[in-house]
Amino acid sequence: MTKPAAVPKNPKPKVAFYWCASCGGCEETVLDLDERVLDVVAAVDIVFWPVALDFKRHDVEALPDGSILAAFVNGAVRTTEQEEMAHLLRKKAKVLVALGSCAQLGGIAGLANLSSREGILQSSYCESPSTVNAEKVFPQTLYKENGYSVSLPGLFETVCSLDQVVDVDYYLPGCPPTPKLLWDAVHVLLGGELPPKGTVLAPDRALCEECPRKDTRPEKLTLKEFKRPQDAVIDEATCVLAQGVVCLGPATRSGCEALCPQGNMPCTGCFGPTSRVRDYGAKALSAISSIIDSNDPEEIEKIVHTVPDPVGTFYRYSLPASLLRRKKIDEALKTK
Amino acid sequence: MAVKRMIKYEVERDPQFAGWVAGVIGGERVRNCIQCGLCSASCPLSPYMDYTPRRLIHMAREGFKRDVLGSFTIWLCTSCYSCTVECPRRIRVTDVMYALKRRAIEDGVYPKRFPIPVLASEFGAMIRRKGRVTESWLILRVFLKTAIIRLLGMSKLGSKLFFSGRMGLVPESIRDRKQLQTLLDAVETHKEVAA
Amino acid sequence: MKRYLYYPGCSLRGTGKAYEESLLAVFKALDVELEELEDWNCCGATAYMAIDEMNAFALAGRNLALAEKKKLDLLAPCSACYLVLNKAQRYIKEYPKVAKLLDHGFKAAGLTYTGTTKVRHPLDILINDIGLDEIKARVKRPLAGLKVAPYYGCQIVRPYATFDLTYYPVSMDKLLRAVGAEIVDYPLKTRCCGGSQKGTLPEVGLSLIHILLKEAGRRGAQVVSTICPLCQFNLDAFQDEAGKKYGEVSRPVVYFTQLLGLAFGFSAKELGLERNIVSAKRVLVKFEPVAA
Amino acid sequence: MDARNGDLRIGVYVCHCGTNIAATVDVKAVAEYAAALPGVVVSREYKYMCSDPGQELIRQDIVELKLNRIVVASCSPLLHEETFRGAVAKGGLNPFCFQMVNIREHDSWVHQDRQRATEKAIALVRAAIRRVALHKPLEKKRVPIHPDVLIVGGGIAGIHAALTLANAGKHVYLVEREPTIGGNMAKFDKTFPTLDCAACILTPKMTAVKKHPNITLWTLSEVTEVQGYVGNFEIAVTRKPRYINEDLCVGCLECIEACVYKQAKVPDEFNLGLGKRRPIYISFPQAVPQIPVIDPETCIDFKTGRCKKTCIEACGDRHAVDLKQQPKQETIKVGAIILATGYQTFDARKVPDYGYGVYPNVYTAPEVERLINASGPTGGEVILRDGRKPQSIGIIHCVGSRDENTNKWCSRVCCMYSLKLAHLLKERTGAEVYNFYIDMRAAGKAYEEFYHKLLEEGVHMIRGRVAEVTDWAVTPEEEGKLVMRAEDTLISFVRRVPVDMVVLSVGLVPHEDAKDVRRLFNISCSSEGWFLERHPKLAPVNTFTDGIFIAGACQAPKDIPDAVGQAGSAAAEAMVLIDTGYVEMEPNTAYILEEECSGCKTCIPLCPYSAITFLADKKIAHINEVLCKGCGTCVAACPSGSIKQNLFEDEEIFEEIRGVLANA
Amino acid sequence: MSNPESLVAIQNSFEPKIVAFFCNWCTYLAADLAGTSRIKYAPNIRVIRTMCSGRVDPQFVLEAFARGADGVLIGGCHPGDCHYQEGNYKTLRRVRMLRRVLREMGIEDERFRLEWISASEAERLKVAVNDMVEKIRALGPLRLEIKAEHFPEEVAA
Repeated sequence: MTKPAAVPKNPKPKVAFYWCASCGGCEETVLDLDERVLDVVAAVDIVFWPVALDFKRHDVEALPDGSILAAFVNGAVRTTEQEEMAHLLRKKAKVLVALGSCAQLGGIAGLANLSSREGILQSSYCESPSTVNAEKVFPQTLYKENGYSVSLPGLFETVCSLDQVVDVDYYLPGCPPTPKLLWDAVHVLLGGELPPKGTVLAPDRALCEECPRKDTRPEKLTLKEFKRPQDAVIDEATCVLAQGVVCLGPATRSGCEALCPQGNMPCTGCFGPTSRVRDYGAKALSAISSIIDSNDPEEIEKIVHTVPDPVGTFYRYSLPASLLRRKKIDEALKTK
Repeated sequence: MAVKRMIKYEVERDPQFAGWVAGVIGGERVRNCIQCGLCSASCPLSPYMDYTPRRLIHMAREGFKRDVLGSFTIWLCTSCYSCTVECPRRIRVTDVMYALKRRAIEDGVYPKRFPIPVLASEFGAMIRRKGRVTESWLILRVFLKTAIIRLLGMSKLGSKLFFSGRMGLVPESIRDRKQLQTLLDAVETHKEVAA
Repeated sequence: MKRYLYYPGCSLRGTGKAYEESLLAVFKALDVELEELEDWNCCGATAYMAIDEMNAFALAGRNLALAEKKKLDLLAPCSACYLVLNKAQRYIKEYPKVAKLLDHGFKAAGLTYTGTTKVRHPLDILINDIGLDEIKARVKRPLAGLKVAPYYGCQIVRPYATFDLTYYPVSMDKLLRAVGAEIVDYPLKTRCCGGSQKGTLPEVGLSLIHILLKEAGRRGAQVVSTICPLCQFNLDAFQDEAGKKYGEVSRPVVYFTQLLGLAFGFSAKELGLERNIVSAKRVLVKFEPVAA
Repeated sequence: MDARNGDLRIGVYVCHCGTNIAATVDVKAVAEYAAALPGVVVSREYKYMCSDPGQELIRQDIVELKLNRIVVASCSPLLHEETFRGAVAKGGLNPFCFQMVNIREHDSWVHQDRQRATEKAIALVRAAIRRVALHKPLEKKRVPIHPDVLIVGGGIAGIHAALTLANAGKHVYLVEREPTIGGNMAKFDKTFPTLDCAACILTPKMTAVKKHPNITLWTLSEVTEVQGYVGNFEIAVTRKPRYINEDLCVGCLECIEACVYKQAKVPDEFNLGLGKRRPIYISFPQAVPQIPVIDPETCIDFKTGRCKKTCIEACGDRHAVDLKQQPKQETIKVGAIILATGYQTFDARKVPDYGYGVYPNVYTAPEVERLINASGPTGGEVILRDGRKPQSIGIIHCVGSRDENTNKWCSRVCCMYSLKLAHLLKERTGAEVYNFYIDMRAAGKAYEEFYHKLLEEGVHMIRGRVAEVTDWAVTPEEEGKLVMRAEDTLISFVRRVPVDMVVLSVGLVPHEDAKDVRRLFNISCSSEGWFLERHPKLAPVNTFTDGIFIAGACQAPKDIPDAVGQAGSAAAEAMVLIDTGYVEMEPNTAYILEEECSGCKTCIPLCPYSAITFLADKKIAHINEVLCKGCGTCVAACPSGSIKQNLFEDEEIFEEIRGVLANA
Repeated sequence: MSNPESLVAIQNSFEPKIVAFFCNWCTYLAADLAGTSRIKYAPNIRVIRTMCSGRVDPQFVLEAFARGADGVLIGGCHPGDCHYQEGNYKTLRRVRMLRRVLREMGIEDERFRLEWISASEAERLKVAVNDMVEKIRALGPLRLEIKAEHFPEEVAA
């Protein structure tokens, strides 16, 4: 039950943002605060934000340890550079916040754990249809010419969530987190009344709780077939899962206010599991396959196959944070 | 009347032989025998055997090697598989009989001029050479080796068979004799390696 | 059109010639194509097992391997062949040491065998693949009034066949009934004929032959129908001798395919009936086609 | 409170079980290993943990060392979990602060390598220590027991159990599917080894059942539905129409005489087809209830609707005959159930070598029982189907027994009943009697002596299994006879024995529908199909389903004394249950964290007992603790981890997994 | 480790660790029966008892693999025989889906088995366990645990 030390009110607290392996959507969340972003800027001193401000790494290095109130890091960790930056920000910040699914769970980038590093390089630099690379040149981590050397960060075999690399204090879930959650989080941090370490700063019930379609799910729902959203005409008012479309709302932490169902799409689980679940995908899989409407092994097998990509479906955002974390490496190599 | 010692002493038992019987293909269940005698009762040849199959199985699993291999019983088995099918303990009696025949030939304890082992070995030799069996030649060779007198008595039947076209005199053979011999030799070599 | 690989075995080229002739005729009449397994070798029969078990499996194995390449079921009409091929196939699966050893052999001989060859008996094919209705449809002169003792012998249903009952097979009964014959109750139908014992221990073989023929007669059979070349040979060739020793037992012994052939309208000559030692003419003449 | 807290005080006890465990597992090494694990205060090994001193050891340690968690590594929890929970409770600790480790059935008895068996024991103990740290005190719930008992099957076992319970003042429902109770025993003539008349000893008990105020007897009835649990079963019984109103019939049997069928023409089931009956009939003279039954399959009125209905006429004013009678459903509540559904005999047609169904003079033993029974189809005279009296008779033992091609087991009664039939047949016919047996099994009070008596009587005893029964002759003496061929293994000859009559001593097999009955009552069967007892020695009449007991040959082949003994035992067990007045339910129920449930309803269709409902006001799921049976299926399915299960919490199981895998 | 002989040695000394989840009413009892019948089988399984195979949360299976198990065996009552009527069908549904996930994650089918073993089928239990042990022995260790532990050292070349 250790809490990070309370934050002094004056002078203006320092805040940092960093971007690891991610799409950048989480940075958008900051901008999506609209005019409230001005309140944030007024309240804090942003000392590092590569996407928006021209601070360099050495500027951060120059800060005393622990001098940053909060560092918000989004994105998974998959290169040596990201790992170094995670360590650096950990050292300089009192509170390290994993911002968004990738930092929290590994995110979509984490699906790279289904391949090996070799496989990824091969496919990116040789096999992808738009690539011409007859000499099979691969990125080098170190390149020397005329006595100068240029280095590139190395690529890990396995994509990690942030907390697999450094100690993380809080998590802001979502792909991306909603502005409201971010706003609330900033308030909490500035307010000084800090929740227990490790808290996910979102409600701990599953999404159905706040889904407007909740009441339309029948009490005894069982399914003969699972559909993908593109293959179904989804009725706008009724429970998406009840229409046979795999919706992971029951397994997913709430807090997004059911944005996807509100947009007539199923929940794909970006907010990750509740605090009582260790492996999001396993639980989602368990719930979804439990309601298969058959006791016949062959029919079950058929129905199970109506989910064309179980790992991609159940672990879309959480493969690196799952119990297995990645595909067995030798197997991953074999398939390449 | 000559008196024969019937008692058996423990030294006459060959436990290794007992173990060997339980280890041959088809012999894995001999220890399951409950001595019900169904093998003997269902055997069409048991009326002529010196030891009934049931007795032989028990003698074998107890290791009375000399008596078992010297028995007439194993040579009377015609492989009709009645015992194997009927056995309430699923013992493959026929396979055990085969194994005992082989062991007897190996150990050289079979009745030398008795026609069955001769038939078997002549048969084997012919196949090794030609890949097929020409029945007329086989019978001729067996009789030549065992009972010339009887062969003469059979000449009437022989001629009947010949004239009805059932006795081919041209020896049959396969085309790829080399392949067959390579196959048999390879099995033979590895058998020795495995042993 | 149904196709099978045909494995005659040594006997159908020797004493059992009539079996082959009648079998080929019957299958042809039923539009079944038989392709002889190229360069087949002797199955090893029962004798070889007594000399060298592994080589016996190897002999059978070569045939199975040759057949597997053709991807057709292998028809083995001779009981001994049927049993030995089936047994080899089973034991290769059941005993890893057999499989391992044969693997060495197959490799050396440039053969491959994965265990898929199905060994079939004509009875099995006629009953299960072709069917009684089809057979009834081909009958030209039903064997009405002919009383037959169906004699299966030992090695067909024992111990590896699954197409009929082990204790009391009925497939041949059904076939012969389908072509109009009358089947007598014959509890000795799977009793051993003595196999090669007639040659080796005449008195033993003769008594077995005698009881089989005597009981067939006592139950009113005019003819004994067999499915095995060795059974046919024993019961036919030594009938005279058995009769002299244990009492008169005159009964023609024919192959079931010869009876089917007659019903389908083939002549005695086409079916090899003239090769019998004990002539079947007296009994069967009325079913023969009138000479053109 | 868990392993990460300082106040954890675990006691570990490793049992030798004499040499049962100690011979294969290094018990000392296991105890020493456990002693070094975090939280463990004391770790001991002891010869017999389940003994009084063993239990006392636990109690004392709890008191003196202030232990708050106990692990016992010994046998299967199915055997002694209750024992040790009791010992833990005696020490003043909640009995659920305890975990048992099975290092006997799952370890020492199934492995041979001492080192690896010890490693396994260590892993299992380590897992239990890690698990028990998370255990919470729990309370067992008490549920009152309904005092009535259902007995299924009205053979001698069911009858005896019913009378025992009824005499003790319990109300019993006895359900029998045949028209009369009595079962197989009612068909026997004499019983071995005393040769007293079966009817004389059975029929008084049958009548007592009918008369007993505490017994509700339903014949022609079958249980069709079983709901509930120990102490509170709800049973649906379907009563097939008898077409005679039982309340109105006085048992004068005049209707039978009046039937338009002057001659009995229908093969009589009770006499196994050896006799004939009319469409309206009574199974046998002493049938209970003494009420005729109409067989709609053969009654002319049912078939054509144009019968003169002379039966109704004969019944007159009593109006007991009711051709319009319909099946009736009864629903009852009972606290305990005794299954006494018995056996059937092996179908001799499955051994075609013996010619049953082919040769008319081959009989099964039950047929011969009827044949020699004074109230049987021939009035007790042994006459063959062809009218002859047999001069020689062969009896084949073990037909459908001791044979991997049919049934592996020894049917236990055939040796004795074969000897009994041999005696009776010899006595009635004076024939030469040959008994073909494999081994003589006469282990029972006065059984061996009975065998000796038979030997003295000059019955041939041939030790050998018969290969075949045929009608073909080798010698002139065999002509026209049935010839039995067997090896006389004591002489080592194969013998051919010609006889006039063959008796097949068929074995006992489970009822064809035993599997359906088992499913209906949710109990287990052995792989042979016999109902499975909870423990072969210590709980032979209990099943794994609490409140359901088994008696008689439905559990395994049994003779009459054993069936009666077991029936008494089952009755006593049922009585103990009822007189306790309540049952304690395992507290392993599932429960919902109300604050956490999102109301997704995933769990609701998964519960087979409808224990989960959706609370409309709170919009969350709710588990009815009384209906929950504790399977945990909903727990595994709950996608947000909001359903938990007492005794099987996620964390407890996770710790167990980590414990068995952690490197030593 | 490049020396093939040492690899062979490791392969031979490798003893698969198998975590087994047995339901209380069928497979756990079968294991008890194997004990009372003194049927011998490979000592590689560690049994965890659940009331029903339906209690086996897929998380348990993954946890076992992640913690170093080379195989996971789930034992339940035969279809139609579940003590809780239908729990085993739910197990079957989950297992079929989970198997596909495991496959994609490179975990061979032989390492994850669902067996229906009734209370009386001690022999079947023996066969299933021995067979599983042998098949996994042939595959070699899974070594997921090692991977997880050694992760931080795994850096790009």
